[in-house]
Amino acid sequence: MSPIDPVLLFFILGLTAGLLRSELRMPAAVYDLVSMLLLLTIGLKGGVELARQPFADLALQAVAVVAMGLLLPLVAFPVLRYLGRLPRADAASIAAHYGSVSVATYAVAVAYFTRQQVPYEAHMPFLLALLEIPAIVVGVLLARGISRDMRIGVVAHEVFLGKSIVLLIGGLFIGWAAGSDGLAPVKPLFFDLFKGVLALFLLEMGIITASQFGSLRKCGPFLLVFGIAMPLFSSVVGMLLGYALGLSPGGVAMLAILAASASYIAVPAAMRISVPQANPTLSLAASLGVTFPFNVLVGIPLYHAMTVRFLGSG
Amino acid sequence: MSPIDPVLLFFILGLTAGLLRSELRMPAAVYDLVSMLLLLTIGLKGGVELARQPFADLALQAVAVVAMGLLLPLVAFPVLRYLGRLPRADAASIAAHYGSVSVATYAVAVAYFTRQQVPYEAHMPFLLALLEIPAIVVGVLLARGISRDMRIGVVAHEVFLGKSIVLLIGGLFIGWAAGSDGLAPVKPLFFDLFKGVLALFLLEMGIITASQFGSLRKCGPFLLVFGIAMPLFSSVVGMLLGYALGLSPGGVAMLAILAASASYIAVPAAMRISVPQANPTLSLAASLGVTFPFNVLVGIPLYHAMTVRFLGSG
Amino acid sequence: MSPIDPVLLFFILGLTAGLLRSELRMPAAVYDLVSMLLLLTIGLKGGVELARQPFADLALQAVAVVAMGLLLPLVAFPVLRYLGRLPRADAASIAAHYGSVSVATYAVAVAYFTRQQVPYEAHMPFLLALLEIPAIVVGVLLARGISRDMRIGVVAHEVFLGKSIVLLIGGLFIGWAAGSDGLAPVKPLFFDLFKGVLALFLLEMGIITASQFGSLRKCGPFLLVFGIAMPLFSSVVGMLLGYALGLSPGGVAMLAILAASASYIAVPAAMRISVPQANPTLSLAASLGVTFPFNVLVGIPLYHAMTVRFLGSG
Amino acid sequence: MTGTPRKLLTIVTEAALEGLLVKDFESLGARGYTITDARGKGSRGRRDAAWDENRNIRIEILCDAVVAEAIARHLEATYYEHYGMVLYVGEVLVRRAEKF
Amino acid sequence: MTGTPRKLLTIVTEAALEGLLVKDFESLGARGYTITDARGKGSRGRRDAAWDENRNIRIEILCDAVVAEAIARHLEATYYEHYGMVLYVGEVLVRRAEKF
Amino acid sequence: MTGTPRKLLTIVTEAALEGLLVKDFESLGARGYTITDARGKGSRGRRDAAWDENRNIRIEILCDAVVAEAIARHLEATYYEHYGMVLYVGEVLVRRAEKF
Ligand SMILES: Nc1ncnc2c1ncn2[C@@H]1O[C@H](COP(=O)(O)O)[C@@H](O)[C@H]1O
Ligand SMILES: Nc1ncnc2c1ncn2[C@@H]1O[C@H](COP(=O)(O)O)[C@@H](O)[C@H]1O
Ligand SMILES: Nc1ncnc2c1ncn2[C@@H]1O[C@H](COP(=O)(O)O)[C@@H](O)[C@H]1O
Ligand code: NA
Ligand code: NA
Ligand code: NA
Repeated sequence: MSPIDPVLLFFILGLTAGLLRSELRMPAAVYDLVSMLLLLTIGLKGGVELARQPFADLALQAVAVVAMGLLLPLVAFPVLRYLGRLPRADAASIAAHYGSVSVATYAVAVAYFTRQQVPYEAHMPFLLALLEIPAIVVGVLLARGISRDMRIGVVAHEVFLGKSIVLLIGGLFIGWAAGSDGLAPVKPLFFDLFKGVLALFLLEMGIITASQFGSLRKCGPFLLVFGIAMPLFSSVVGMLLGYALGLSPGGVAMLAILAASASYIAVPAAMRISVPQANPTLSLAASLGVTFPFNVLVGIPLYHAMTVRFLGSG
Repeated sequence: MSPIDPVLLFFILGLTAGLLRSELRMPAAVYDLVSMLLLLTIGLKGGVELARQPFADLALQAVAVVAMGLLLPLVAFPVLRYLGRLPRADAASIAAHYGSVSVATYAVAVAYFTRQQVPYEAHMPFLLALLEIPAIVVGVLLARGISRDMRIGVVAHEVFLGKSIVLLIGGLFIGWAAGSDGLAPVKPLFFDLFKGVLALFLLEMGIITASQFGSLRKCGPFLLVFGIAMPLFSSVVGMLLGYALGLSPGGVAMLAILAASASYIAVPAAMRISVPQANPTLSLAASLGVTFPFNVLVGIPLYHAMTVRFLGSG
Repeated sequence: MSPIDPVLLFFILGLTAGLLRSELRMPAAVYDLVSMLLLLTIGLKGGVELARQPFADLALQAVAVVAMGLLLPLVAFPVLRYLGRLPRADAASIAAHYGSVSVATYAVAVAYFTRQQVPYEAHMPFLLALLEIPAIVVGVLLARGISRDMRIGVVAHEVFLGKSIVLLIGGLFIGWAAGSDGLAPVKPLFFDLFKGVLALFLLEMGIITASQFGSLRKCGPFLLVFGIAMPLFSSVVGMLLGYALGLSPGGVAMLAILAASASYIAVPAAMRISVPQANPTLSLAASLGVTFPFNVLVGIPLYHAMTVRFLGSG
Repeated sequence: MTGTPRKLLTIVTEAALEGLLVKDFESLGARGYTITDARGKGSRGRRDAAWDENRNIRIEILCDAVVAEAIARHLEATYYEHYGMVLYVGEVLVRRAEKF
Repeated sequence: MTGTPRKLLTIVTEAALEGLLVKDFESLGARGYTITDARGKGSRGRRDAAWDENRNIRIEILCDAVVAEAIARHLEATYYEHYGMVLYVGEVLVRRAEKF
Repeated sequence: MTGTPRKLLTIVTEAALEGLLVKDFESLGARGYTITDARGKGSRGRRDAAWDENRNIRIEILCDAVVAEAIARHLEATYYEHYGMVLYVGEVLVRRAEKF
């Protein structure tokens, strides 16, 4: 087996093409298709498993991860505000990005765990969907002092009915309702092609990541350090929570990865509408330019190794 | 097995997202791709079978369904004109929609029959292609009195060389020429992914259907009733014709479904050019807003049950 | 087995639709997706094999095909300039098209060889990638006398970092790094769907080819003759070179096909920037309107038969 | 900028008409046109879905006043009543005016 | 061409605002609008990637001077400071002026 | 609407030139641009197929008269002869004129 997952090679190809200023670019419609497929697949896979879980377990896990989603931005905010000397709106917005999750990072982790044959709780996408939202609420509240015009209805609409949440929750629902056998006829598209579609997606993510490096340079070293230190911290929080919830080793590592990941789809969209003062360049440079490549190239195996060691010693 | 086909869950997801005014929307290019794939697949499947049918049988069936395609709009027109008090052009246009067929409804029926393991004449797409056109001719003739500028050449071009007909007939031709073995190398794309592609298509169809509900409200109750009563009537016509043609039970039910379905691609395009006075909002509200969801959610199993009962008693 | 490959039937469908002026057209985003998939797949397949080849063999073959890529336009140029009486820039540009290669022609040849179960050197895409570029350099140099503003940097960027080269070389690299087993998870998308994707691509190529027939009529008979005679000549050069390199019979035929193919993606893009005086209508009418359909419909089996006969007698 | 005045006629209408309109323009004397895909809203409701029947196009034609008038009149007579269509004209300066 | 003068207000801004803006336009008196997808560059950098957060839209509104002024003022007050946005107004002639 | 007059330069040309033109605009003093994908017809025939070499783009640049003149002259000298290209200028009013 090659030392590196081929889907990551596609990410590296995109990154290289972007850095070399190749004209390679995925049409917006294709990017939309590919992300639709990923979100639906992840939802479907999680939904199938959801039906098999006892309700009490689910409810406990749900409350716990929502609490984590509320906590992480509260930790990140003062660091960004006082250590990073960022304006309040920017600190709040970036904190929200890091309290939420990245579906793409989760997808790469799924590919990694499949390759390593590490089992994990298959209803993880349910927790993923839950984790997307609380940090947005905290972020908006943290920025509130300066936001004159709250437009709560608009923000709630943007958050709960944004593309990514609808597809993820819709997929969960369909998977739950149809069950594994029911999904059989749509598996060739959603399940068999999953890794290939992820490869295409990561190709474009590489190009997008490369385009963030320019703005990263202007942002100074603080965001670079934060973009690596914060996920390291969050992964420990996620790992401890997974352990406390009694998840399997794979599940503990997966929750560490979710905690460590930073949103770059749902949160930016919500922040743009609800905290317009926040400069999207800063948060995207950190989450897309630093944390995403760090997590997919280094973080996922690292958090996994850390969990194995922790559980071994624990 | 879950009680509802998963592809219908995608339709319901789209419908829900649309009604909640989610920003979920499929890019036009993706919609085009997905409908291209569906049309080609349906054509290919039918074409393979076409080669195996005795020519005399085919010719008889062809004449019979064309006659049905000419008859149905002639029945619908007076109902729309005098009962519904619609302007002549609108009555003619809606009649043409209901005399023609819906490829998406047929695709859902294929998924349903596969799930229920009901066999049917596999050259059905040939009849589907034939049924698309006669109703358009009748519709144009019915509206003629008011159409000053016939542009027959333009309309014929629009009808016979429109995207959907070319892909359907092209697929039939390729399937016929290549045969089942010849198609083997393209099966992974066109055949294995069929249900998944149909799921994506129905997701967008749900969104489109939801957008028709608004205009439906303005149109009043007549179209709502017509949009359900007309397919019920047509399904009986289709069923009797299928029986008279000596089709298998599955084939009889399939012809009932084809008869009951209302066009929303080929006919609207042709009517827009040839009967411009007709208001497309009316015909689409009926065919997309009422008949399509009715047929895929209720009609298909209903027409099937009706056929089983009729043939059992017959 | 049907006498004609089904992917060619898609080409013929597109050609027919185009000649009948059907409104059938693939959205640009879908065309981009389909060509991305083809280029990546061809690259991946070749890359896997590359790792298995001894370096010395590869180096020798690389030098030989580059030499052929430099030679062919030098043969074509005087013919175009003096026999065809074309302006210098046009002669240089067309010569570059015919010295380079067509990935689509190669893809059709792969489908043909798979069907005929003819084995060939699987690292052929490596030679394909190498062959794209040298003819461009020769073309630019041949036209140079009139080009005031060379913009060498821009041209080099366009050539080496254009979409098609980046995807082909990127695919080669990923295939080489991941190996056959490593690629297993992405095979359903890139390998299983290959023929289906090629079918879609050829459908659009048929439409594009039909649109070239108009300009071909204006260009006069010289280009028509050249568009068939030149690939016949090149195929003999390619065949002899493959024989001299000691390739397998399939490999010899494949090199004949590569030599005979004329670029219509990488070279037009490069010529447009570096030799703006050249009229793109002429070169595309020849390479797309004559040589591409000739090669896929007649040339591939012809060059294969010629090779079999030559090697049999040799 | 120096240049010759010409009319810039812009038409926003249903995508289904593209084929017909393009033929009309040529016969009415337009030397070219530029089309982009669009969505929008007007008196005939929202037109912004993915499917064919609900797409708009936005057409621009650079031409002289006579051709602009001819095209506008023709479109008014032929399509205005039954199709979603908006049409307006602005003044622009062009170089190489003989081209338009 | 003969016609009635109207304003053509063009706005280039972030795609994320489409939903909000469309509601604003209606409440401010616009009778319609036309939107095309766009990419570009301005004071807030390049906006040309495939992903949602980096797409632009180009909006056109035909209206009278009063509505144009109202929309321009509202956009300035609400979005100018924090969003990539460019806005300009031209003069055009329309037929059937009562429509705008 | 009140505002400062500026030029709106519109260019319709081959998509293959996008990369080159964008560099030119910056060096000639444009502070921004907006691009949409387009298709069309002109003296060099129809340009409306799916493939790269046959796509058009439509570029808009808001700028002052000096920059508009400079860009127009440069494009005429460099591209007019050999590329499909149409270029025209209109007058518009902008707010925050210092931006352009
Ligand atoms: N006031 C307006 N400003 C800009 N575009 C408009 C306006 N009214 C209508 N449109 C465009 O023209 C199309 C057809 O308009 P209508 O015929 O009014 O439905 C709409 O879908 C819009 O794209
Ligand atoms: N001078 C300009 N000319 C044309 N379009 C512009 C100009 N400046 C900005 N734009 C467009 O407006 C968007 C937002 O501009 P900005 O707020 O300056 O970043 C850009 O992404 C461009 O699409
Ligand atoms: N008269 C015109 N009105 C609007 N657009 C035009 C016109 N002439 C040309 N164009 C556009 O400019 C492109 C290049 O024009 P040309 O250089 O004349 O081939 C065409 O493909 C059209 O998109
Ligand atoms: Na996180
Ligand atoms: Na019917
Ligand atoms: Na060649």
